[in-house]
Amino acid sequence: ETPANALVMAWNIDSISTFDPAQVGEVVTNELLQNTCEELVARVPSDEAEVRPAFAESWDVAEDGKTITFHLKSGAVFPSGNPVTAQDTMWSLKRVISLGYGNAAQLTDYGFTEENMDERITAPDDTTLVLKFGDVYPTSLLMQAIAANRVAGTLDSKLIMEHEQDGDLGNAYLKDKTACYGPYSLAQWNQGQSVVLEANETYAGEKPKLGRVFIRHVAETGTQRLMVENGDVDIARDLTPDDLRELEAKDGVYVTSALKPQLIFWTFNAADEIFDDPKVRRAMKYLIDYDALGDTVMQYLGTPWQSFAQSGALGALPKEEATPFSLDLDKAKALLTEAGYPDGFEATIYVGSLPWSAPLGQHVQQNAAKIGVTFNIEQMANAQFFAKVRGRDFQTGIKAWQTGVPDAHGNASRLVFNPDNSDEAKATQFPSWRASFYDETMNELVTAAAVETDVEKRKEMYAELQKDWMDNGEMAVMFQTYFVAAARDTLKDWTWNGFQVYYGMASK
Amino acid sequence: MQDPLLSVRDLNITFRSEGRVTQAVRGVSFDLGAEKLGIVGESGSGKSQTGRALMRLSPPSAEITAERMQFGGIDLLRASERQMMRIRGNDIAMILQDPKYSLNPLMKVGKQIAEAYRMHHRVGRSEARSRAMAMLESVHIRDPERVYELLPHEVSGGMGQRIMIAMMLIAEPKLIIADEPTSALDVTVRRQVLSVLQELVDRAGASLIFISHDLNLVADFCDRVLVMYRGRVLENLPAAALGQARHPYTRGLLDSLPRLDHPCDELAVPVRDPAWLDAPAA
Amino acid sequence: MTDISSPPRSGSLGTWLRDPNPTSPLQARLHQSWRMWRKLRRNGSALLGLAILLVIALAALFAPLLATHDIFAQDLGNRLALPSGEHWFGTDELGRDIYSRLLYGARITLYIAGLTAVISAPIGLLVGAVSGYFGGWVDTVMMRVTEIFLAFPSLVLALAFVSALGPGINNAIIAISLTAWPPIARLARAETLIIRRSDYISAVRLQGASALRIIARHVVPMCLPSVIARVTLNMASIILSAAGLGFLGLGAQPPSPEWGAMLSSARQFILSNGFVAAAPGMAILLTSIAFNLVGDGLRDVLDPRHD
Amino acid sequence: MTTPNLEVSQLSIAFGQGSSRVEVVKQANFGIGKGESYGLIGESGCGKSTILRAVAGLNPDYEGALLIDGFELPRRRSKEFFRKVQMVFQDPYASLHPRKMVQNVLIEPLQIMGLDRRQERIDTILSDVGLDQSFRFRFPHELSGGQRQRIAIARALIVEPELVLLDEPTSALDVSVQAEILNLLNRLRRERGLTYLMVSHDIAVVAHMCDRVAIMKDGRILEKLTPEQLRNGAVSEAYTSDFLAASAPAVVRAG
Amino acid sequence: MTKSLSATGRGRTIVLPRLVGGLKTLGSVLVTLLGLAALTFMIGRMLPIDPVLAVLGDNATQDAYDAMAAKMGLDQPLLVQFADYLWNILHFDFGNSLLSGRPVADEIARVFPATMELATLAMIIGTGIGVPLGVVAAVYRNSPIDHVARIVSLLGYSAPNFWLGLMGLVVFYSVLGIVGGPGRIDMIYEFDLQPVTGFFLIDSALAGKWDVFGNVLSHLILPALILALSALAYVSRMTRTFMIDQLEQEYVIAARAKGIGRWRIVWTHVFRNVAVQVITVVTLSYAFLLEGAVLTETVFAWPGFGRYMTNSLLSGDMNSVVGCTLVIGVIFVVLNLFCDILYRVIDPRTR
Ligand SMILES: Nc1ncnc2c1ncn2[C@@H]1O[C@H](COP(=O)(O)OP(=O)(O)OP(=O)(O)O)[C@@H](O)[C@H]1O
Ligand SMILES: Nc1ncnc2c1ncn2[C@@H]1O[C@H](COP(=O)(O)OP(=O)(O)OP(=O)(O)O)[C@@H](O)[C@H]1O
Ligand SMILES: [Mg+2]
Ligand SMILES: [Mg+2]
Repeated sequence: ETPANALVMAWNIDSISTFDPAQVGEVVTNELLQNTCEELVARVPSDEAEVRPAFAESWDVAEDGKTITFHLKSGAVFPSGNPVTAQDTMWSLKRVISLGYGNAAQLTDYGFTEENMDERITAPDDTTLVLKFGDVYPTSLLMQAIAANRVAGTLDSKLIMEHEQDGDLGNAYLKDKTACYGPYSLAQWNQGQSVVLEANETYAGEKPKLGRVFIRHVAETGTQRLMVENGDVDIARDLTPDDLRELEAKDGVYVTSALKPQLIFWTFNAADEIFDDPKVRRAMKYLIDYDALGDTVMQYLGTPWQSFAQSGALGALPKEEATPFSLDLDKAKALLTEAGYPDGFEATIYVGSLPWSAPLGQHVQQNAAKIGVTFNIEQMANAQFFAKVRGRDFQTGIKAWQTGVPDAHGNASRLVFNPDNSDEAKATQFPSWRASFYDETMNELVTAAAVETDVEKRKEMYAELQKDWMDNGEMAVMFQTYFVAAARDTLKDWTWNGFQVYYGMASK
Repeated sequence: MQDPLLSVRDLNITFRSEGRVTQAVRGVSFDLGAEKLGIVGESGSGKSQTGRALMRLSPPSAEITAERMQFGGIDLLRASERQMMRIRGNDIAMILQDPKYSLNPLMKVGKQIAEAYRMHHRVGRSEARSRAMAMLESVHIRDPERVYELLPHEVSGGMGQRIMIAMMLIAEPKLIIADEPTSALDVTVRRQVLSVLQELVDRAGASLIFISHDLNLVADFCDRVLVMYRGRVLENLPAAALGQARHPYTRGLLDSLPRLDHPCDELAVPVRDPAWLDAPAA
Repeated sequence: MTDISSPPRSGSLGTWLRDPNPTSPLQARLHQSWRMWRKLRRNGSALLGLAILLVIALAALFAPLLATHDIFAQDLGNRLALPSGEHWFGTDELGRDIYSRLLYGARITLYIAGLTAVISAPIGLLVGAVSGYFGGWVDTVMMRVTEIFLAFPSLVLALAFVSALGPGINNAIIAISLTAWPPIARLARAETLIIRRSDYISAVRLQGASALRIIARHVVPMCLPSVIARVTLNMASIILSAAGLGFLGLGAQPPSPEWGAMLSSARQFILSNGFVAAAPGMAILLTSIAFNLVGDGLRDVLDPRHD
Repeated sequence: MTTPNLEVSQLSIAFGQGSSRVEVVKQANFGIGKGESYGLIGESGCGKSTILRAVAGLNPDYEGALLIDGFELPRRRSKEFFRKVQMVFQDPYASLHPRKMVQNVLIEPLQIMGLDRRQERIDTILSDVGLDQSFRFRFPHELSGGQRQRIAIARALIVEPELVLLDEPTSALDVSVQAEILNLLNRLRRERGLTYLMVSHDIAVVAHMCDRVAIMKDGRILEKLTPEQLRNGAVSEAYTSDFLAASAPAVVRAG
Repeated sequence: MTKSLSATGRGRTIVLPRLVGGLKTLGSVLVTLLGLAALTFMIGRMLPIDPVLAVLGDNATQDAYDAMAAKMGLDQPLLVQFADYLWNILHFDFGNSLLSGRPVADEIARVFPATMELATLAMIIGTGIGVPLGVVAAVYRNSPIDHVARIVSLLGYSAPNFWLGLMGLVVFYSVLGIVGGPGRIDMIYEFDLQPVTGFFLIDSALAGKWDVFGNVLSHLILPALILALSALAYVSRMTRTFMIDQLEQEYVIAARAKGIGRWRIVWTHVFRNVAVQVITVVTLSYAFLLEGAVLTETVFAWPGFGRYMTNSLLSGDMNSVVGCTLVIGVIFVVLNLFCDILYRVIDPRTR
C-alpha cells in the first residue's frame, strides 16, 4: 500500500537529463517542471485551449496589440526564502533566449532576440512584467505559446546566480535541482531510479493535496502493471494497450486518458528521388489502415488523425475532415503508376525503439508489398534515429512530434513552414526542413495565419493549409496520441489534459 | 593345513561395455594362509582385477562371480557396502602401485595416514597423530615430524611408497594386497621398501598378496607364486621352485629378462598358446 | 548400367565398416566414426538432443511445406488469437500465424546460432591454443587482450558494427562472435597448458614440426571436445543476445520471424497474452537444451580419455 | 677413435629461478662414437631424462656444449638436426597423439622433412618394427603398449636418423614385451648402423644393450664402465656396487 | 657482520623477484585497463548515437546543438579528446556524465552497490546449490539424479531471464504476495534508510532497523533467485565435469581402500581437488553478474549497474560508458588475480 499523503507513480523516467527549463525538451521533465515552476498563466484543466491566471493574476493587452502587461502575485517567496519579483520572471525569460537551447524558439519565434530582449522584456516594478512584440499576434496564441509555457516559469535568480559557473546562467546548477516558484520542488533525483517532489511550504497558490510525489523508474511495462495491480503504486504511466484493456476490466483500477498534442507520422524525405513526387507521398497515405490500427495496436495510445493541426487546437479541422485518407490499395497503386512507378520501388523505413515503432512499420511494409513496393525496416536506438533524421540522412521514417501550443500555428510553424531549404541552413528543428519539404505558398500562408487576429479568418486559413498539406505534405500523419495511465481507485481527482498534468489536484 | 584366511574358488570377472565383453579373470581359485603369495603374469593378465575384486573395488562395469570368496568368516561376495567399509583398511589393506597418483595431492601425508587409523578406531586427533608418527618411524622414515607435514609432491618415490605402506598398514590388517608396490621405483629404493614390507608382515603375522610382473622379485620375496595368463592361473607353485617351473609360459617369462650374469645377443620372447586357456586349472 | 562409386550392399557395407582392421584411411575414418556413433547411440540424452535438433533442422528445411500461413500476412482483426485449429500456436500482435513463423524462424535462428559458433569457436580456440602453447609474453599479451574483450561491453561493440558496417544479421553475428570468444579462449588455454607438457607434443617437436603445425594439428584437436561442449552451452545466450541487438538495427529486422526477435517483441504481451511469448521461448529453450545434450555427448565421444 | 657422433661437454642444466633454482645436471662429459650404444643409468630423478631432452633441444636452457659430428649445436635446433637425431619416450601411452592414426603419425615426419616415397617408407618401417600393414589405420587406443612403443620407434626411425635417444623405452612395459622391444632395437641398430644413447634405471637392460655405460647420481656422472665391468662387479664407486647388488637376480634357473 | 650481510642477501633474493613480479603484474594490469579505456573511448566516439541529441532532445536548433557539442568537448579532434580523456583518467577523474552532468564516479558509486548486492546474494545462492548439485550429479553420473540435475540446470541457463523474472513476479509478488516486488525497497522505507555503504542490507543492519532489513530482503530475494538460477546452472555443470575427472583418479581408490565412506571421500578428498577450478568458475560468473543482468534489472526496476551502462550507451553518454567499462575491467582483472593467488595458495603443486 502507498502512503496516504503521497502520490506514488511508476513511470519510465530514463529520459530525464536536466531540470533547467531553458533546456528541457522532453515530456517527463516538462511535466515535472509544470508542477515545480508556476508559469505566468495556466491552462484550464478541462479545456486546454483556455488559460487562467497563475503567477500572473491578470494581464492586459495594449491598444496596438503589441504589448502585454502581466500583473504578478505579490509577496510570493521562493523555497530558498528569497522573495519572488517580476525581475526574477524577466530574468528567467531572458535567460532562455541567452542560453539558446531548443526552448529559446518559444520566444525567438515571436520576434525576441538576444539583441532586443532588454528592450522588449521589462519589469517596471516588482509585480509587473511587460512583453513587447514586433508584430501583432493573436493574444490566445501568445498566452499559450509563451505565458503558459515552461519558459515562463519564475526562477530564483539570486540563488541560481550564486551558483553560476563560467557564465552558464546556472545551467549546470539546474541539472539536478529546481529553483522555482511553484507548488512542488525537487527533493531528490537519481537517474534511472527515482524522482521525489515535495510540496513547497512557501507556495502561495492552491496547496497541493498530497505532500509528496514519488516517482519510481520502471521501464518494464509488465512490471508497471503488476505494481499498480498490487497497489504498490497509485498510477502507472507506460502501459501497453493490451495490459490496459485487461486492467480496465479489473476492480480497484481505472484507466484514465487525455488526448495530447503529439502526432505519430511517417515522414518522407523529399530530397529522395522517389519521395520528391507528392503523388508518391500521397500514395503512401493510402497504405495505412488507420482505423484497424487505432482499434488494435494503437488502442488507448492514439486516435487516427492525419492533419498537422492536432485535435483540440485552435484551427484544427473536425475529425471527418482531418482524416480524409483510408486504406485503399487501388488508389495507391494508381497514384504510383501516375508517378511513374507502376512496378513499385524499393526503399527503407527507419524506426526507433518505441513500442509502436516496429508494428506500425511492419503494417505499412506489408500493405506496400501488396502493390509491389518493397520497404526494408531498420530499427535503431532513438538517439541514433534522431541524428539520422536531423542529418536528412533517411528515405522514410516513423516518428512522433509534439507541440506545446493548442493552436494550429504550433505545428504549422514546424511541420509546414520551412525557413530555408538549403543544407547549409541547418534548420534542424524543423521537421519540414529535415524532410527537405519546401513550399513557397504554404510558407506564406503559415506566416500570414500567425499574425491574423480575426479568429474566424485564421481558422479558414488553417483549414485551407491543412487540406493542401495533407495532399502534398512531406508526411503521412497517422495518429494523435493519448496520455494514458492506469490508476488505483484510491487515487482521486487525477487531473490532466493534453498539455498539463496537475499533481497538486490529485488526492487520496 | 588349517582353515585358510582367504579362500577363492572360480572367480570370474567380466567387463561389459559398448557391447564388447572382456573376460578379465577366468576361474581363478586359490587359498591363502599366513604366507606371502605372489601373483605374476604379463600386463593385462588380470592380476590387479583379482586383487581389487577381493576388496570389492572393481569398477562399476565389472561383473564378478565366484563360487566362493571367503575371508575369515565373511563372504566377501555378499558383504554389504557398509560391511566392506569396515573390512577395507581394517582387515584387508591394499597398497597401490604409484604413490604419485595414489595419495591425495592436497592433503598432508601424515594426515592421510592418521585418517586411515581414525576410520577404524575411535581416537582423538592427537592419538591418531602419534600413531601415524610411530607408523612412519616403523617404515624407516627418519624425520617423521617433518615428513608428517609434507605434501605428496614433496616426497620422493621411495618415501611415497613407504608412506603408502604406512597408511595402509596402520590399522594392522590381516591381509595385505600389494599391487605392484615397487615397479615405479628404482632398484635401490625397491629393496628398502620390500624390507620394510617384510618387517611389518612378520611383526603382525599378516598374509600378503604381492602382485608384480617381475618374476625375480617375486621369487625372492614370496613364499608361493601364482602365474597368470589372460585371466587364468597357469601355475601355482612355491616361489623357491620358480626356477624349475614347468609351464612354457612361466619359462618364457623367465627367459625374457635380460640378465647381468648371462649375457646374450637376443632375448627369448615368450610364445603364447591359446590352448593354455582351456587346460584344466592348476 | 554400372556405377562404380555405389557402395557395397548394406550387409557388406556393414561388415566393411565394422572391420576392426581397416585397409584404407577412409575405412579407418569411417570405422572410427562408426564406433563414435555407437558410443553416441548408447548415450540416451545425446540421442534425444540429436533427435530434437534433427526435427528443428527438418522443420527449417521444409518450412514452406509445413507452414500453414503466409508468415508476413497480417490480420489485425485476429491479432493475439489463442491457439486454435486455424492457428496452432495462435497469432502475434499483427495477427500473423505464430506456428508458420516459428518454422521459418528456425532457419534464421539456426543460421545465427550456428554461424556464431562457427566463428567464435575457432577464434577462441586459436587464441587460447597459441597463448597456452607459447606462454611467456605472448601469453601475457593475448590474455590481456582476452581480458579486454571480456570486459568490453558487448553493446558498444555491436553499435560500433552498425556504424562501421551497417545493419544486418551478418554483422550481428560478427558482433556476437567477437564477444563470445574470450571464455572459449580461456578454456582452450587451460587445456593447452596441460597438453603442451605431454610427450606426444614433445615428440612432434622432435619431428621438426613448426609451432603453427603443432598447434593446428596436435593441440587444437585435443581442445576440441571441451570447446564444443562450451560452445553449445552458449547457444541460448547467443540467440537471446542476437534478439537483444535487434532494436539497434543489428540482427533480424522486422518482420523477420527470427525466434529471439519474436520473443522480444512478445515481451510486452507476456502478462496479457502469455502464449505469444511461449512459442518462441519454448523453441529457444528446446534448441538450447538439444545443443547442450548433443555437445555433452560429443565431448564424451570425442574425448579419448573416456575411451 | 674417430670424431664422436655426439659429444657432451661440461653440460649443466638448472631449473627454476632465484632461491628455487636447482641444478639437476652438473658438468656432465661424455662422447658417443658412430654406431655405438651408450647407456646412462642412475636412480630416479638423477637427471638422465634431462640430459636427453637437452640433447634433443626440448630444453634449450643449458650451459656447456653439445656437439654433433664435431659441430656445436645451435640452441634452436634445425630441421637437419632432427633428421640426424630422434628420440623415443618412456611412456608409449603418453607419447602418441590419441587422435592420430598410425598412418598419420608416420607420415607427418615425412611431410615435415619433405621426403618422398612416403607410402613405401611407411611400409618398410612398419615391417622393420615387426608390425603388419593392418596397423596402418589403427588409432593408439586400439594398440597394446608394446605395439605403441613400436610405433614410437618407427616414428623416430622413419626419417633415418643416425643417433637415437632412448628414454627408458621399456620401463612402462612388462618383461615379455620388454624383450621384444629390446630385441627390436638391437636388430635395428645392427641393420642400420644406428647410434644409441639410452637411459634406464635397470642395470641388466643397460648391460644387455650398451657398449658403454655411465652411472649417474644427483646430476653427476660418477663413473663410466663397460658391460663386462658391470658383470664382474669391477666398479670403483660404492654407490655403483649397491646398485649392482640390488639388481642381482633371485631366480636360479634350472639347467 | 657477515651474518647480517648474508641475511640481507637472502632477503633480496626472495623479496626482489616477488617485487619485480608484482610490479610486472601491476604494470600489465594498468596497460590492460588503459587499453580497455582507449578502445572503448575510440569506438564510443565513433558510434552513431549522438549524446548532444540525447541531452538536448530532438527539437533543438542547430545553434543550440553546436553550443552543446562544444560544451561537451565534442568539437575537438578525436585524438585531442582522447588525450584529454586519458589525462583525466590518470588523475582518477572519469569526467562527468554527459547526461546527468554529475561525476561518473559518483553515479557508478550509486548504481554499483545495487547490482553488487543482488549479484552477491545470487552468487551465494547459486554456489550454495549449484556446487552440491554438481557434486551429486558427478557421483551419480548417468543416473536419473544426474539427468534431472542436468536438465534443471539447463532450463535455468536457457530460459530467458526477463520471462523468468516476470513470471516470478506474477507468482510470488502478485498472486502469493510473499516477496517485495520491484525496486530495492518499499517506498515507505526509502527515506528511513541513510545510504552509508549503498548495500541496503548492510545499511539497514548497521542502523539496527530490522523491519527495513526484512523489507530490503523481501525485495532482493526474487531477482537474486532468478539470477542465481542461471549461475547455478553454469556452476553445477562445471562442478560436475571437474568432479568426474577427479573421481576417476587413483587416490580415490586408495581412499576407498582405506575404508573411507563414499561421501567422506567426495567432500574431504575429491572436492578439495576441484575447489580451485570451481572457484574460478564461480568468480567468473560473479564477474558476469556484476557486469549487470540488464534484463533482470529492467524487469525488477532495479537501479543497477547494467541498466545504467546500457542506458548511458543508448544515449551516447560515452563518459559513463567508459567509466563503467573500466569498472568491469577492474572487476575482471581483480577476480582473475584473486583466482591466480588462490590457486597458488590452495594447490601447493603450482608453487
Ligand atoms: N574398466 C575396465 N573395462 C574393461 N576392461 C577392463 C577394465 N579394467 C581392466 N580391464 C581389462 O581387464 C584385464 C585385466 O586387467 P588388470 O588390470 O587386472 O591387468 P594386470 O594384470 O593388472 O596388468 P598390468 O600388469 O598392466 O597392471 C585387461 O585385459 C584389461 O583390459
Ligand atoms: N621442467 C622442470 N622444471 C623443474 N624441475 C625439473 C624439470 N624437469 C625435471 N626437473 C627435475 O630435474 C630432476 C631430474 O629429472 P629427470 O627427469 O632428468 O630425472 P630422471 O633421471 O630421468 O628420473 P626418472 O628415472 O624418474 O625418469 C628431477 O629432480 C626433476 O624433478
Ligand atoms: Mg595391474
Ligand atoms: Mg626420466
